Amino acid sequence: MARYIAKRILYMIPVLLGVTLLVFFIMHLAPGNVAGMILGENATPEQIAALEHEMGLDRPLLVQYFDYLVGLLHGDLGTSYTTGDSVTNEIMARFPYTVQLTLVAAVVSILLALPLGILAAVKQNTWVDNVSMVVSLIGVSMPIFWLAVMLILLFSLKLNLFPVYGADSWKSIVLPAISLGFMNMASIARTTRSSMVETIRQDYIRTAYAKGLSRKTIIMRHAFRNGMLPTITVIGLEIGQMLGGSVLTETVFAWPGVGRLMIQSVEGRDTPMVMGCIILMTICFSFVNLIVDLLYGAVDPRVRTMYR
Amino acid sequence: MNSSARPATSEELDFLSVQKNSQFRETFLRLCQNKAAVAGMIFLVFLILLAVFADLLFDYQTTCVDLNIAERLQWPSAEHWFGTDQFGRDLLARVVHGSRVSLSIGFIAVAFGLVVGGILGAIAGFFGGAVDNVIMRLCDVFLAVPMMLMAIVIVAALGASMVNLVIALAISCVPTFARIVRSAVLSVRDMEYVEAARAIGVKTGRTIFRYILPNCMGPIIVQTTLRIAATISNTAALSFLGLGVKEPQPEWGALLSSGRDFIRDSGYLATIPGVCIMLTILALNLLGDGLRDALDPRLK
Amino acid sequence: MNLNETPYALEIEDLSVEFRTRDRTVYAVNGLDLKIRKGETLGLVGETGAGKTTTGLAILNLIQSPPGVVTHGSISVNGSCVLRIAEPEAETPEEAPVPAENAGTVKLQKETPAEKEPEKPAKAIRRKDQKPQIAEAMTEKELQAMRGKTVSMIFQDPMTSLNPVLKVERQISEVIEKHEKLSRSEALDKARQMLELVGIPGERGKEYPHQFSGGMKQRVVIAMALACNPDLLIADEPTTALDVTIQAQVLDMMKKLREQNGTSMLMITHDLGIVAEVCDCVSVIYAGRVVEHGTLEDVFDHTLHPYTKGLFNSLPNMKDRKARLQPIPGLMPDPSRLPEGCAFADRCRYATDRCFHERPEVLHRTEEHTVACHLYTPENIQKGGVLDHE
Amino acid sequence: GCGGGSSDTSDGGAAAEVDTSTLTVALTSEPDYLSTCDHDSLMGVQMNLLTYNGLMRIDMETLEPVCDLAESYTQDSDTEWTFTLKQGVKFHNGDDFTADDVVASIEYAQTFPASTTYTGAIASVEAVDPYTVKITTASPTPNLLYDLAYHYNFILPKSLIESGNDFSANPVGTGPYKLAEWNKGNTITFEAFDEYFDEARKASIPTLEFAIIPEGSTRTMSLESGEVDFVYSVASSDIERLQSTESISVTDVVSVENFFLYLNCVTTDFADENLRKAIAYGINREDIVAGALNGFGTPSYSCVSMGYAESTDENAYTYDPELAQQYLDAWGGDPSTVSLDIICSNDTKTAIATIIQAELAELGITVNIEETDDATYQAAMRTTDLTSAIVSWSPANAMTYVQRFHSDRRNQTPACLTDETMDAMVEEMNVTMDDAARSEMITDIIAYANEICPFVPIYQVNYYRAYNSALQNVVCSATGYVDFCTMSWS
Amino acid sequence: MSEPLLRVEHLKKYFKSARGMVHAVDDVSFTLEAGKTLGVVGESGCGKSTLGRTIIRLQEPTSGSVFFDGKDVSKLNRQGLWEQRRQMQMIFQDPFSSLNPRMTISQAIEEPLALYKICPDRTSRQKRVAELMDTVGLARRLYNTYPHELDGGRRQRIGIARALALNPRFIVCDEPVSALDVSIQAQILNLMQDLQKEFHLTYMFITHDLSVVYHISDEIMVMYLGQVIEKAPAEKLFANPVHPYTQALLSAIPVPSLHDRRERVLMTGELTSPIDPPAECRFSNRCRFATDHCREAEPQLLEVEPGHFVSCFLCER
Ligand SMILES: Nc1ncnc2c1ncn2[C@@H]1O[C@H](COP(=O)(O)OP(=O)(O)OP(=O)(O)O)[C@@H](O)[C@H]1O
Ligand SMILES: Nc1ncnc2c1ncn2[C@@H]1O[C@H](COP(=O)(O)OP(=O)(O)OP(=O)(O)O)[C@@H](O)[C@H]1O
Ligand SMILES: [Mg+2]
Ligand SMILES: [Mg+2]
Repeated sequence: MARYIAKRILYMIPVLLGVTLLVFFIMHLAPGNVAGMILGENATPEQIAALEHEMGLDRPLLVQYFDYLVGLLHGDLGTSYTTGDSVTNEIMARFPYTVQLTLVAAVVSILLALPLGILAAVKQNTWVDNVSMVVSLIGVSMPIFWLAVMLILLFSLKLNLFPVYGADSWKSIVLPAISLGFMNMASIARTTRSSMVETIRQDYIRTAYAKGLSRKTIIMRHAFRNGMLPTITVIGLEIGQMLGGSVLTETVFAWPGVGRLMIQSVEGRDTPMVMGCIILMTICFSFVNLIVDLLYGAVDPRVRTMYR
Repeated sequence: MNSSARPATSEELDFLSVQKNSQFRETFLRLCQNKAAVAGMIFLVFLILLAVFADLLFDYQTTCVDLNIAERLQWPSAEHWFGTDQFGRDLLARVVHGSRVSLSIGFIAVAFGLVVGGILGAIAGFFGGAVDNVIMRLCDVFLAVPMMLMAIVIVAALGASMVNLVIALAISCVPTFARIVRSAVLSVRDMEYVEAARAIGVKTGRTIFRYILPNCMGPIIVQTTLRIAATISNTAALSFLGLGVKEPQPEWGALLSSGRDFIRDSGYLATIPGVCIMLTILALNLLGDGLRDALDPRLK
Repeated sequence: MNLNETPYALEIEDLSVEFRTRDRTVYAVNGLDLKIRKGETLGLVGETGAGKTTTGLAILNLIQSPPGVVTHGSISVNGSCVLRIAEPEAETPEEAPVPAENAGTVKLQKETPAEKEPEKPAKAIRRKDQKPQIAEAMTEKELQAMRGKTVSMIFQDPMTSLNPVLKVERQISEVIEKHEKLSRSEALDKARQMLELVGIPGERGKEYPHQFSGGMKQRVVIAMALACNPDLLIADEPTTALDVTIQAQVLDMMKKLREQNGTSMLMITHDLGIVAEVCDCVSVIYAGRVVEHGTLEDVFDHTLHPYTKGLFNSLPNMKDRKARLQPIPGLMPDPSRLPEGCAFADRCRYATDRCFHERPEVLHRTEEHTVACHLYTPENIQKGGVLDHE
Repeated sequence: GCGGGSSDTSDGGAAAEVDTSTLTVALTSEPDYLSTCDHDSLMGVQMNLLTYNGLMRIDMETLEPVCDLAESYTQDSDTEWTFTLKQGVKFHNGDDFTADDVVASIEYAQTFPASTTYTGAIASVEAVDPYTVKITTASPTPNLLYDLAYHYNFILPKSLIESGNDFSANPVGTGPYKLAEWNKGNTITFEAFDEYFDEARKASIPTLEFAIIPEGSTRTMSLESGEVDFVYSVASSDIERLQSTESISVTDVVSVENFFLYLNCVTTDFADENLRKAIAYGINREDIVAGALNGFGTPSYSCVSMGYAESTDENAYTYDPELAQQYLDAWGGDPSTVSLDIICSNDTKTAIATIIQAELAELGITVNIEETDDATYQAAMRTTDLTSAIVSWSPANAMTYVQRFHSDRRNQTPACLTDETMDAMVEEMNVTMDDAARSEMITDIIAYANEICPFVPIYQVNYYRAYNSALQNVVCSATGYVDFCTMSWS
Repeated sequence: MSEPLLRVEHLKKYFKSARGMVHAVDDVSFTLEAGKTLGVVGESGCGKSTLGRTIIRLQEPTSGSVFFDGKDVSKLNRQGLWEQRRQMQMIFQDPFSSLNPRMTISQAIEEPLALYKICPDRTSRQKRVAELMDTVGLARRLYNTYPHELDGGRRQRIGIARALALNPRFIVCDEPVSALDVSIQAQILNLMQDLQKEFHLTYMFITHDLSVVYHISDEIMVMYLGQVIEKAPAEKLFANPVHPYTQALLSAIPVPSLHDRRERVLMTGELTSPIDPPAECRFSNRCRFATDHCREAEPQLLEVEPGHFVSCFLCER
């Protein structure tokens, strides 16, 4: 297992390299003059050229990229164009918030989605099934930010239960987590339902019935773990979605996370910062996927033995 | 076999007139039994008709572009069913024309993603080996970045415009489709009829297009509908971040996000496009689910 | 009801099962009668789709519902009734002719003159309702107590009947734990013993199904089915998925175990060779109905029904390689559009007009050997020689 | 904690009791730097005003320079100035403020290329004695006092400059507030500086917290819920409702920041004055204000904002389609061949351009809207490739403003209009040290500018600051700043 | 003896797998006369299908050669192979997966006709399809139906018609009847025998049903873990199986009769893994007679009596 984990982590390296390359070149596709933007409108062309030289922007792109990579290997993500601060510091200041938000959203959505999905599957074609699937369909189709604004209107302004913005108390995280997690909850619930429905039809479930086990035992012992397999994969993907969706949620709720930093940096054409955010998110996502794979192995012995 | 080569009489070829009862038709009939899916389908057809005939209903220039500051921010009324926006334009007209923009963004981006991703996935799945490895590792790179972030970066780099938006969304669709098509191809590739095709001398291209792809359509169609839904919702999200289509093009996401400024006093401005997006995504999801069930041979 | 007084481990009478899907109704079992004496093995032979598995599942009341509905009949195991359903229209089924609108689901008339009626006559509760009436049925609790303990079942495909994520020993032990009121660890011990019994080293119980080969999986399934010494074992084509050599091993083992425990068995198969090897009696089933039943000798050497005969003729002759096979022409009828008369009529060389319109009744050659065919009359059945033997 | 403890206020709204020890301000975006010389952004300056002082400061109401760290000043010649410094002033780190700090700070500022406009005129700074500084300019510089009030020239402690302090992370100055905590991306907290030298301007609210809330509707809602006491920038769609909310006050300041349509007068048809004027007369600015700004802006007809003492509307344009047509005819070209591609770098600009598009359509001129981000926009402004853009500008004084009309600005905006008469007028003004005479000259320049129409003015921004009604002494300047020192809770 | 229709020499097919080389077919040689049927039996996974596929080059052999009518098929280039396919066809095991669900019966049968331009125009192609359908006993009304509407027997007939369309001389039949019920199985077996007579076909008939293979084959080849362990004319093999594995295999057939029962030779254990097998007799770990010698070297396929080949140390001695 340890070898497998090591292999997976090693495998992340080329992927990350690919991501850096991709993002670096996409970002440099963009028109616009970074030095000019930093210096403001009063700067003279000479000043701009000087700054460009100082920042190394006048060198070939590949050279810049390799410099960046070398820095990256030393844990140095460069210097932000807009704040002049170390990108690593800036991102790390915000990273815990994003982790917190995504984790809470993920945990909440999973805790809600699993029972919902299982219930719907077990009570297939009853009103329970219909209601829970309607709820999750609505969840899937509701634009995140619309939900966010609605949540604020209802819970903060009308009911005064939760703060509108910020990241100070446990209360602050409730609304962002709901708005971020709802959509994902919905799709996790849907996957759970369909995989449970599928599992329930399997031969070994029939075998279990033939053994005289009670329905509850069968669902919990036999169907649940098998039904979880596709769900685990989907949860991994959904966490990726949440990392992406955090851009929106963090903007609406003024949550000081990486997503918001990223969109801010995109607007400010702060390439090192954008790269940093993307790399960090990618690493997170890759780790989530690693954990998902490990979990998958924990649940499914077939996978486990494959990597022994 | 032993009959000599005399021309066939019409009677002999009578059997030709027996109607084909294709699987598509059957699937369709089965789909029609699913009320939710039919509802979704009807809604989508309605939308597509709206999008196609939008010009007949509302003149684009006068209703969607020209300003009428005097009538700004009017609540829905008999005259303006959906009210008017901050420039006094009829929201209904903009929503109708917006359906064209939104749907075409969704459809074009997904179509592009489907074609490119489909070809890549089919190649990877069919040939396997090094080709497969290269394509899949590339997909890994794209998939390692959360889709939304990738779209943001691409739009930000290329500049916000409808074309770039479509490009960004299409690119972020490609790896997903490549993977799905690949796994579908893999599941079909080793079927005996593919081997049988080789045995009777069918060439590679024809094998892929006539034997493999048609039989992978199930998951692909389902994924396509769901993907269109996701794309429409991502467009809306990008519009919200200011990376969407340009004014005065009435894309739904843009309508929704520009309406959000007025959500407190003129709630309809955000709610109506929001509901439109929701209904469309809902319809696509219902249709997708219905298709999944209808295509599932076990439920026959 | 008095338990264990009946000589039968299993009695099925006039069982009808339908699968009602949206676009059609499949009449899977149509008035099927079966009896297995205690300690005996009955072979249930028939083509694909004849309703063999459905019958097996019905005994455990495990037919997937929807779409499956048991519309008629009664099933009792060891004399205790699993299920009894009365058909509302039929006032007195003994005499009532087949109602016209019911032609599709034709119910066989009851003819079991030799056997005593069970204590509770079926007509006791009979309504003029439209729906089949459940006259008597086990509660879910009783069913659970019965499944795995009194009756256990081995399913067709060993590859899919084991849960891939649970250890093999756990899968065996849970049935023991459930029925024998043992603790978890005791049950696990017993499970390992069961594995040894079917020829798998006990310590391999810690492994998962995918680490086992097909034959071993089937043995695990058998161990599971036999773990609680059931009175009745339903084996649904237990060896179809296996190679001949492995099949021989498994059958051999099953025979041994059955003999040790005195278990009655319903052996579902389509292989007459297996029947010849394992069973005491055979029932040949066609389109959901038993067309011929008898001891091995009855059926193999005094074949009565043209279908049974056809089955034998279809098999390659091991004595004469060059002999041409004589297949039964045609196909089994579509189970959703069963003909009015004998379901076999259109494939039958001997079919007369009557065969197409009237459902044949069950006739006895001996007390045990029965056949449902219009070729026979009470007279000629004893004489035999109706089918031309080559 | 922060958020004004609002999560405990159960019955909602700003009406609930407020925590008078704290003032929570919602900002749209985070300042990039808290240091003086690294930026030239409104938010950054606003923060600088809290922690630093210059020798002079701009009075927020009159927009005139007044003494701040300087006790007094004398102008010894056209190029020589002597400043007497206040005594007993302390930096946040405990250092005493002396002339050496002034010298060090100004020389420090001069090392930043971006500060040239404000420090370039200063030829030398000398400490005559600990509380006297002598500044010599290279040429007569009537703007010097304004320059000294500009954030680049704010005074930092010499010791920290020499030790290479990061003034962004550790902004030590003499200001009324000192930085308590900067929670990146989230909040910036300041605490009142007890030893502040100016009793009259000493902060009355102990803690000042800035929360970064990018979404307009979220800002408004947090004010309504009472979590925030002051919203720096109110989304225009919310102004009306906030104005009618009892517990919330909204100040409305017509700023000197004006938005105009910058036209390429070098390589396009807009080199022709008549065509520019046709456009200037063809735009209904009332509509723009109503449509794009929800009515919260002030139409602007003169090339320099109204609001400076020198402002004038002489020769200013109006909305007059007929006149516009006349100018178009005078230009003589075919309007359908004119294509006006407007670069818009944010949503408001896009909305403005949308309306311009609709209105110029009546003159037969096609408008294309090009939405870009800031970097692209800035890059475009440095070339002659663009046709036009919506640009805003808000100099602290009219003189700085009119200097913009001089052709030496061509190296920054090469496509702008150059005019010899204008150049001469500006050059003359630049060396006129007499205040009254200079004012008059500025007015003349504005009138002349309106005549040659270097660009098309559109509107002046109204700054809307919304806050809890319990806040008193809210002073908001036309240049965009808010004086947080004078604010107090009632 | 004249040149046989098919001569296979030292044919090997290995697959790479995660745990090593799968020796699916390991050094197989045999010949097959025209018009005859060679039955191939063996346990699941012993390489029967792989052998069949490799012979008609649906899979590239790892080494060895296949001479068809004197021509080395394994050396043909693409075009040559394509031409060769007219001569060599295959019928597949699973009638449910060997037909493209998206093609009607006629399309499936027409496909090879069109590809090899056998019939000049559409009408003649349609006629030929109808003829083929007649030949294999498919009603013409099924012309435009899809495979999923049909039962297994009919589908298998389509597969046969498709293989016949090119008028091949040699057909590899990979378990064509094992998915079918006995009554249908008999129909198909009869059909195949009739066709063989009518068109002078040569079959390689793969199955694991010994009674079927006995019925249809002239010669039977028993495979074990990729190797041929015994090959003999059908009667000879059944009358006198030499290899212990063959003996066990034959005794394991359940006989559908109450009278002539055989003595069971029960085998223990199961097929071992074909991955990198050691150089020993591959059956040795299950063999009742295995000696140390068996575990040290691989036996060779030897002709113990005319036409009867066995690979076992027992008869070498
Ligand atoms: N869940 C179901 N839904 C619909 N029809 C069903 C279902 N289960 C069985 N049937 C139908 O009932 C009939 C009898 O099926 P059953 O499985 O009992 O046959 P069988 O004799 O066991 O066949 P096999 O030899 O293939 O196992 C078939 O026609 C089958 O299609
Ligand atoms: N494409 C392949 N890649 C890897 N291994 C393969 C491949 N095809 C077959 N094998 C392996 O080769 C061996 C022989 O397989 P083959 O299918 O020829 O056996 P078979 O005798 O036809 O079995 P069955 O009776 O089950 O059809 C098996 O171990 C199988 O796993
Ligand atoms: Mg069955
Ligand atoms: Mg095979």
